[in-house]
Amino acid sequence: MEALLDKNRLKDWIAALDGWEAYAPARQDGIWSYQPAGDNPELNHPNTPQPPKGFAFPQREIFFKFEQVKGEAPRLTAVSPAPTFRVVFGVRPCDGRAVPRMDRVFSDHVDDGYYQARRDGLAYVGLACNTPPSRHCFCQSVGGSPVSTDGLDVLLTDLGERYFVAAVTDTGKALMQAAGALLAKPGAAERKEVARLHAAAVAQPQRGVNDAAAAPAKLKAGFDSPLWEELARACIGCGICTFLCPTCHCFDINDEVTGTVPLKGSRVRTWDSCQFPDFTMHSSGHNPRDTLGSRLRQRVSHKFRYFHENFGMHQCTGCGRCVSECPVGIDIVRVVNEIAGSV
Amino acid sequence: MSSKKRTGVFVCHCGNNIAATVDVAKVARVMATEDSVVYSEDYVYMCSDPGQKAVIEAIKKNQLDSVVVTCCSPNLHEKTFRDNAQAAGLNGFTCEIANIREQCAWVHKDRNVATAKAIKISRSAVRRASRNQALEPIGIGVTRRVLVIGGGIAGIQAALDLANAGLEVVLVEKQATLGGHMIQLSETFPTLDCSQCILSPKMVEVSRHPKIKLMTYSEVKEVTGYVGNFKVNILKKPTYVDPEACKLCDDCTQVCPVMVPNQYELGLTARRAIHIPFAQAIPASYTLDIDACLGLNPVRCGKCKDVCEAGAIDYDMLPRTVTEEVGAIVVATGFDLYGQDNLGEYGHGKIEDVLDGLQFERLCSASGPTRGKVLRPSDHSEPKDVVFIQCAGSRDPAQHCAYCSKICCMYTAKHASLYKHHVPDGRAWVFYIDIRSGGKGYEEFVQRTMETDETIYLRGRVSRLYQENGKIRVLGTDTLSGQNVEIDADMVVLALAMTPSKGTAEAAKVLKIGRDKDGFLAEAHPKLKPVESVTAGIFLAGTAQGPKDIPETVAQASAAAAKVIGLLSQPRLTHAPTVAKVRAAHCTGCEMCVDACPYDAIHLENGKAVVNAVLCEGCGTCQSTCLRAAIEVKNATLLQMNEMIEAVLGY
Amino acid sequence: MGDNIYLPQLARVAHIKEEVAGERAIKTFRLEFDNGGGFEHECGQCAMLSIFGRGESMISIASSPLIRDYKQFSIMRVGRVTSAFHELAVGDVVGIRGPYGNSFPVDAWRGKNLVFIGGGCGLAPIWPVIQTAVAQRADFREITVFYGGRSPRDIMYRAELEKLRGAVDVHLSVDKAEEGWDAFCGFVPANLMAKQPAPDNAIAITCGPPIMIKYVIENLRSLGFKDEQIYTTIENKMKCGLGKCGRCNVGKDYVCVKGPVYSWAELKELPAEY
Amino acid sequence: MIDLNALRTQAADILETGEVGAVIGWRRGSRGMAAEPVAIVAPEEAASLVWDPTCFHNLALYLVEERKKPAQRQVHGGKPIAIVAKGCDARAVTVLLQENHFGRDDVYVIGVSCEGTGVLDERKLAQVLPGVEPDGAAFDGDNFVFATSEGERRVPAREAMMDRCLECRNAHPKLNNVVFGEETPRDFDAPFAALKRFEQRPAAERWQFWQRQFERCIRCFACRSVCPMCYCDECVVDSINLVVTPETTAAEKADRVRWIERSASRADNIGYHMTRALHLAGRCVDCGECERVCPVNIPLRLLNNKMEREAREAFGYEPGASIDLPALVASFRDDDPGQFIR
Amino acid sequence: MSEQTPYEPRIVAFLCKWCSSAGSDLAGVSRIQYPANATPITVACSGGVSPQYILSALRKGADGVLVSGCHIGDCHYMEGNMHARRKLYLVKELLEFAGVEPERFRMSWVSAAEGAKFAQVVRDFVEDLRPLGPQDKLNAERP
Ligand SMILES: Cc1cc2nc3c(=O)[nH]c(=O)nc-3n(C[C@H](O)[C@H](O)[C@H](O)COP(=O)(O)OP(=O)(O)OC[C@H]3O[C@@H](n4cnc5c(N)ncnc54)[C@H](O)[C@@H]3O)c2cc1C
Ligand SMILES: Cc1cc2nc3c(=O)[nH]c(=O)nc-3n(C[C@H](O)[C@H](O)[C@H](O)COP(=O)(O)OP(=O)(O)OC[C@H]3O[C@@H](n4cnc5c(N)ncnc54)[C@H](O)[C@@H]3O)c2cc1C
Ligand code: SF4
Ligand code: SF4
Ligand code: SF4
Ligand code: SF4
Ligand code: SF4
Ligand code: SF4
Repeated sequence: MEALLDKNRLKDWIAALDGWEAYAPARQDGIWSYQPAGDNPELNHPNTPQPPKGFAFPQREIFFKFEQVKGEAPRLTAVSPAPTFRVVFGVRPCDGRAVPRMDRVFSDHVDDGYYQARRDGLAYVGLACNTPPSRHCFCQSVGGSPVSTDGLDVLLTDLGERYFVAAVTDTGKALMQAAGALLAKPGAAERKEVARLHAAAVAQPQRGVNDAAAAPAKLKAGFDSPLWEELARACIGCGICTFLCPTCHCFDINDEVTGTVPLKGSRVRTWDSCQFPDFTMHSSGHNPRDTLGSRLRQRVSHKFRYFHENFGMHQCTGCGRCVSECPVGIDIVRVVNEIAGSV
Repeated sequence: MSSKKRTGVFVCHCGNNIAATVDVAKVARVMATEDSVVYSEDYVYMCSDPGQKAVIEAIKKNQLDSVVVTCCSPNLHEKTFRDNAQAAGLNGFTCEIANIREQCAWVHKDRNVATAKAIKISRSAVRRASRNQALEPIGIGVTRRVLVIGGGIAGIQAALDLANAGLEVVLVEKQATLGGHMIQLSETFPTLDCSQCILSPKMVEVSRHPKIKLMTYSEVKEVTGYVGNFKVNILKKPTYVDPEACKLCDDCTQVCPVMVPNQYELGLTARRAIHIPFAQAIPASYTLDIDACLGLNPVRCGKCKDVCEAGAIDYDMLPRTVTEEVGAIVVATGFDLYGQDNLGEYGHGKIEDVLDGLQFERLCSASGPTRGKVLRPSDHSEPKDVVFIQCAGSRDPAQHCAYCSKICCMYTAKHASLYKHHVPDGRAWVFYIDIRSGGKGYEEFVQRTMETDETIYLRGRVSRLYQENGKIRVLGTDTLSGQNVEIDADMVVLALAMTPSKGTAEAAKVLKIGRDKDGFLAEAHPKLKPVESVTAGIFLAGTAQGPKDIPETVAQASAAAAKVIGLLSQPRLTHAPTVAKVRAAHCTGCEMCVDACPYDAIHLENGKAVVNAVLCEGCGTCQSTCLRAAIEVKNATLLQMNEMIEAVLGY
Repeated sequence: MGDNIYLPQLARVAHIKEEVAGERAIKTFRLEFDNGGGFEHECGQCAMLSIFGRGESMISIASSPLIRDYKQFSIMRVGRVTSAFHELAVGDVVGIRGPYGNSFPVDAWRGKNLVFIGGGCGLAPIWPVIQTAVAQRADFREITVFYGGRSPRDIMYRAELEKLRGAVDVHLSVDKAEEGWDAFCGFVPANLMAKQPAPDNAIAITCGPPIMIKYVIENLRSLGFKDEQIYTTIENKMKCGLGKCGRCNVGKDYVCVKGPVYSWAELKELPAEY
Repeated sequence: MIDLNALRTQAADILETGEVGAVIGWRRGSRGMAAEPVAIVAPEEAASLVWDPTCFHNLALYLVEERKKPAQRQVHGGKPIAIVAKGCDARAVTVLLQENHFGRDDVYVIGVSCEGTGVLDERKLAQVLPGVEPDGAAFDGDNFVFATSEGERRVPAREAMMDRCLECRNAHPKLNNVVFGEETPRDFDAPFAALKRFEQRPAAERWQFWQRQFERCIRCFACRSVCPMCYCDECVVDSINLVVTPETTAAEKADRVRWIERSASRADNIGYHMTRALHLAGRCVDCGECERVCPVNIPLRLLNNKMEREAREAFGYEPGASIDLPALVASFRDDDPGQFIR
Repeated sequence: MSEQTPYEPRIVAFLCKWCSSAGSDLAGVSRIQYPANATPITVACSGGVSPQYILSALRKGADGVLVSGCHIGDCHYMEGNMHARRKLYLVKELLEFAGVEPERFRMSWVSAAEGAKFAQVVRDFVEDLRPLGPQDKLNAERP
């Protein structure tokens, strides 16, 4: 299903999405982030520093609440995410490609009900990258493309005054149907223009991982390379690269006490990062990954080797956030290339 | 500590004092719902005999390991109930008091409100108790010896009092002789008795006292340890003269070719490089001033060694460091005068006939440079017009010292009066701001100086003085008459402010004791602990602590001695065990706690803070300062405080 | 939402036994489920135990799968959650979810000699295997247990170990000689070398502190054990137990799912991040 | 103008003579034009050192224990480490010295003066040159010069400079073993200008502002990780750097207070940021790095500036001024303000 | 907390043992009535009150925090209150800066002889807090 939408009717489409909460990138306090879609959303954003991953995997998730009166058994009350239907506009293809990857993680072995419940009500309306949203993008080298539809329900292509709207999934079709008369039928010229724009986007020069297919084997061979410490030398061990990555999913579980008489609190999941030193530290103080190099190796290997070994795909979609946002410029592309080049 | 605490709560009615406003039964009931509480009851008078017995019984019967008594102020019965806990076989520190009387029942009327608050107070005590550790008081052995620093009248008096009480004393004096400033005075107000005459016998007594080890020409270089157990390193500078061998024949000074100003005479006369400060110096021996000497090399000079028949001179004498162990320290390092060179308006000390008080004392002294005649240093003529200026450097926060030096009014009156006795036809003027003559017989003394000795007192400041035609022109105002005053004086005597001596600053540094904003040694409490320093075991005496005259100095010295005697009369000192403890793993050695601790109880060892439990008073300043929560006071830990906050908020 | 995989069941502490005292004390807890709750497990699996308000800890199930009335856990006091466990009293209720992880392939070991080598707290994970093997004694050939602690006071399951004697060869050791100790003095790997168990038709199962395991494996290999004959468990830090939170992973494996039981042959293939 | 070759020669020399074991400086990175921190150990590597407007990082961070390790590992015989330091970086080294993090002899400060400019603010540049992604940046008098695909672009430095540099009071490193560049008079904004403007706003507005900021924080802790003064092995507000040594007892771990939770909720974020601001009072040298690295643009400098201004105005305390000064909160003066106390 | 009960500010009051706690005792002995909103926690010295306590109390729902110690010069530990004055000044400034009502944090010097003053300090504090309503800025009321 394909259609045309006047850019200034985007708000009307959103208004027509009955029962859906809509979100779109907006600039506030100097940065772009996904916000409830305002009166006149314009999809002219660069890549938002934070990906839309929080919609399905929020930074904080309450699993259940507990309450215990002295001498009695604790009472547990599971907290389930309220069933909501949310549609996120303006998702870049790299972030779209992150969706199936996250889906894999949270359904592998057993289903994570919390993720699933949020994911079930989510739709992503993507926006093709006619021009690269950042100089650090490298989606093509990791199997993606600036016009990829992977993980998206709808893909928009910017035609200047109008969007070319293409449904990817049934949900996408439903969203488009809701637009009714707002959508116009595209003609051959428009289709041609889209094809041209897409081809041009793909043809844009991009930096990239040299041979992503070979990366798993190369990283395996280079596991003991002294280069890891070398490459991590400037790393300050913050969590930016992981917190902002659309596919990083590590988390922590903690009990948050909110009262002591009687004992009250919640068990809560929060994002965590393999770059933090205590992430793997045993209670004895032994830490299997006790250097910045070993932690960088874990992050990069997880994305380019382990995930591939388990699921047959890279866990990096080339969004470039970990590169652009890293305070000291640790560059995952360079890391993969250097390690691969050293073996 | 592998199982949960078993806390007992005892809620007191205090007759009706508490029970009238607080629902004590409810408090007891609610406390029973606390996690750690296994026993909770209320009782009419907890502190009564049966009440106390009941507590002891309940502890035993319920195998309690911690106790909370919710009753009146801990000031009243904390000890009682801690003793009860102890009697029941618990450690006293596992008992906490919740004050629901003074802080609750007595100050509120509404029963519900008061009960709710009482519950919060009690709950926070329960939380605290459930994390209390059993602590044993820290016992400290004591060394029954005392170090006295400074051999002025303060040090002398303290040393004698201590020694007479049977304590061994080490008296360290920086100069070659005992005596301090008092030995330089001619007569002393208000009785005008001869200073040397009253001091010399005491000096002799010190030197002969079997319990006093006198170390002159010595300095304290390092002090470690703590109350009861200080270790002191004392540097004994070489005098190059063996006091035992020296016969005081004075042959050496006759041949010594070097002349330097005589400090004892405040530069009014000169002395040789080898010298005795004054005839009655104790120890009675010569000292070779190495800074002045031409060189300890017989080739260069060596005249004194040649001439000394007693063979007392030893050029090879070396500085020696002696280590002494003492249980307490008295600091009596005295004062200096505010330098004349600080006073630009009075000629920067460059006008020869402008003297300071001590110099004038020497001029009046029968043993002084002029054998007791008041003569101008410049031409040895008898001054006929002498101006005395009080508050020279005192009470002038903008330029000089803010404080009142306290003794200047008196000694100026004394000086004027002595002058008039020496030069009956001379005229004496005194410029003053106020006359402060509180003290027995002091006011009368000043009145006599004014009336009998016909001294002219002018209220006002001298703005400037300068030399003209062999006179010193003094420009001032008499604020009473509003007139400008100009006097052509033959001599001017400045009553310079009393400042802490250089040695006092040095001693404070070595001892790590505080000084006040003026540099005098800081007492632990301005009213209640005037002779204690901030550090346990270190006491203060004399002008090192603040300006004072001789009677006050002596009184403080004796007071310090009494404090030391009291301290060292205990066979063992005990110290509260609620002291700070470092979590070494978290400490980064940033030294913030070290700087913040008011008791200097913390130092670094291998890059980690270490608390000296004996010095720590448990104030918690370190705990609130450490950024990393690496130091906590036992039984008042961060966790305990946080849980108390939670309890108070019903969180 | 379907099954809530993070929601624990409740279980009551039915019995507590102090195994080892001291700074790193060990206590054994017997947990019983109320009315019909619970789950089945296999030897070597673990469960997430929680004390509400304090948190969760992954603990090996130390009782045999054959016992259905309760589950037993031996917990060493090392930190926040485990300290809270040590404060529990009989009757207290805790949370439990599981079972997690893979298990020892006990069925495949039938007809073989079993050599157990444990140290410190490391007896707990292999204890169910020992119990099962002893319960089905006829299915196995020689069974040998090596176990050592720092001192006699650090020997856990002391009474139970003594009871095994007869059915099983028990070789105890302590690190340092002490009065009244007449068995082996020295480290567990040394005890192993002293007794020289034969590799033929044998399986060696070892568990304990990482450094001990390292030497045990070296020694086993020098005794002629093949990599495939050596089994151990690895205990990386875990939070979810479900292969999602990411912290236990070693290479591509989430230890909470693929482990904690590994043969040395398998483990060798993984990065040494444990 | 700093002679880069002289700086490189200096670095090479001290490595050559063995005076230092490593030099921490900047080199070209692969993330756009931005320089990246590097530690060099061989004299020949000195040729890779750079000094340009993208040298924004405060390298003092790499003198801190944990981060020092990679560099240190290569330093033989415990030799001192040299660090290239701007004015603010040198102040940070001073604070670290003040807090005994290492000894004066353990560090060799190669000072670089920012002279009349400062370093680049990439977010500002994106506004000044929208859509342009330069490949290189250089100083040129009062300007920054950017190399772009369309040739050179010249931007007045003050338009694209970090706020911190606009308000910098000490662009010439006072603590140094050797220093490059001049001590040039600077004529930008008065210190605390932005702060003062902010303080003018009514309380309710201030709260609105901070609430939004704090709610946005994702607690990635980059602000803390990048801060040379946040070197604690375990931050009090969070256990990300859990201190667990073989000596740490179970009780010590169990008794650690959790002042705030790990959740990035408003109250917890405020707890974190207020604690951090208080912990940096008298220690923060206004290198502005926390603000630069924050991926969600939280104006952290404002908080630290506030504390710094109070330290200065209320207590006469200048962070990073002297190695011998006691810490701000470990000391007091008799005339500290007390009017707020009843 | 039900709707109908009027708002009563909850105050955590850190009182130093030697002066302010003794002062509050004196208020008690003198039967001086004051509002019950402030619950005391006795600490050794105001200098030992960590800024963390104040933040923690606010986070846990305190509407106001009071720290009271000996007058300057009278500190039992000589200079603890000087440290408190400096440290807590910073806390106060910071809270105010962030837009938290400055009335929420209060410090006072109350000597052992100032029972009446203690009562007045509490009275004033409660009165100043009442119009502000519950403190919900730093309060971790979680969903
Ligand atoms: C001009 C003048 C006139 C006065 N007239 C009178 C009077 O008439 N009546 C009266 O009551 N009072 C008078 N006073 C006051 C009187 O002099 C002092 O009260 C008294 O001398 C104080 O004694 P002290 O022991 O405290 O100090 P000091 O006399 O100063 O003695 C201190 C001693 O400590 C020694 N010392 C210092 N530092 C060290 C160190 N680090 N280590 C070892 N030793 C050290 C010094 O060498 C000195 O010997 C007068 C004072 C002045 C200035
Ligand atoms: C497969 C497996 C089997 C195991 N079997 C056993 C067994 O049978 N017996 C046994 O004794 N042990 C066993 N363990 C080890 C056991 O899981 C750990 O010892 C235990 O989890 C330690 O928990 P703790 O809370 O006491 O330790 P801690 O070291 O206190 O805490 C561990 C976790 O809590 C968090 N934490 C602690 N304090 C704080 C704080 N103040 N703020 C925020 N977070 C904090 C830490 O980040 C860390 O994640 C096993 C482990 C594994 C993986
Ligand atoms: S790579 Fe960069 S973003 Fe990631 S932890 Fe290191 S410094 Fe932080
Ligand atoms: S690894 Fe980096 S580039 Fe790849 S998806 Fe994550 S943030 Fe983007
Ligand atoms: S303040 Fe804290 S970290 Fe610093 S030295 Fe003291 S205990 Fe250690
Ligand atoms: S509690 Fe007070 S006296 Fe004790 S170490 Fe800390 S600051 Fe010093
Ligand atoms: S860098 Fe920014 S988002 Fe990250 S913790 Fe700091 S303030 Fe929060
Ligand atoms: S915020 Fe404070 S405790 Fe945390 S790392 Fe920084 S200085 Fe240390």
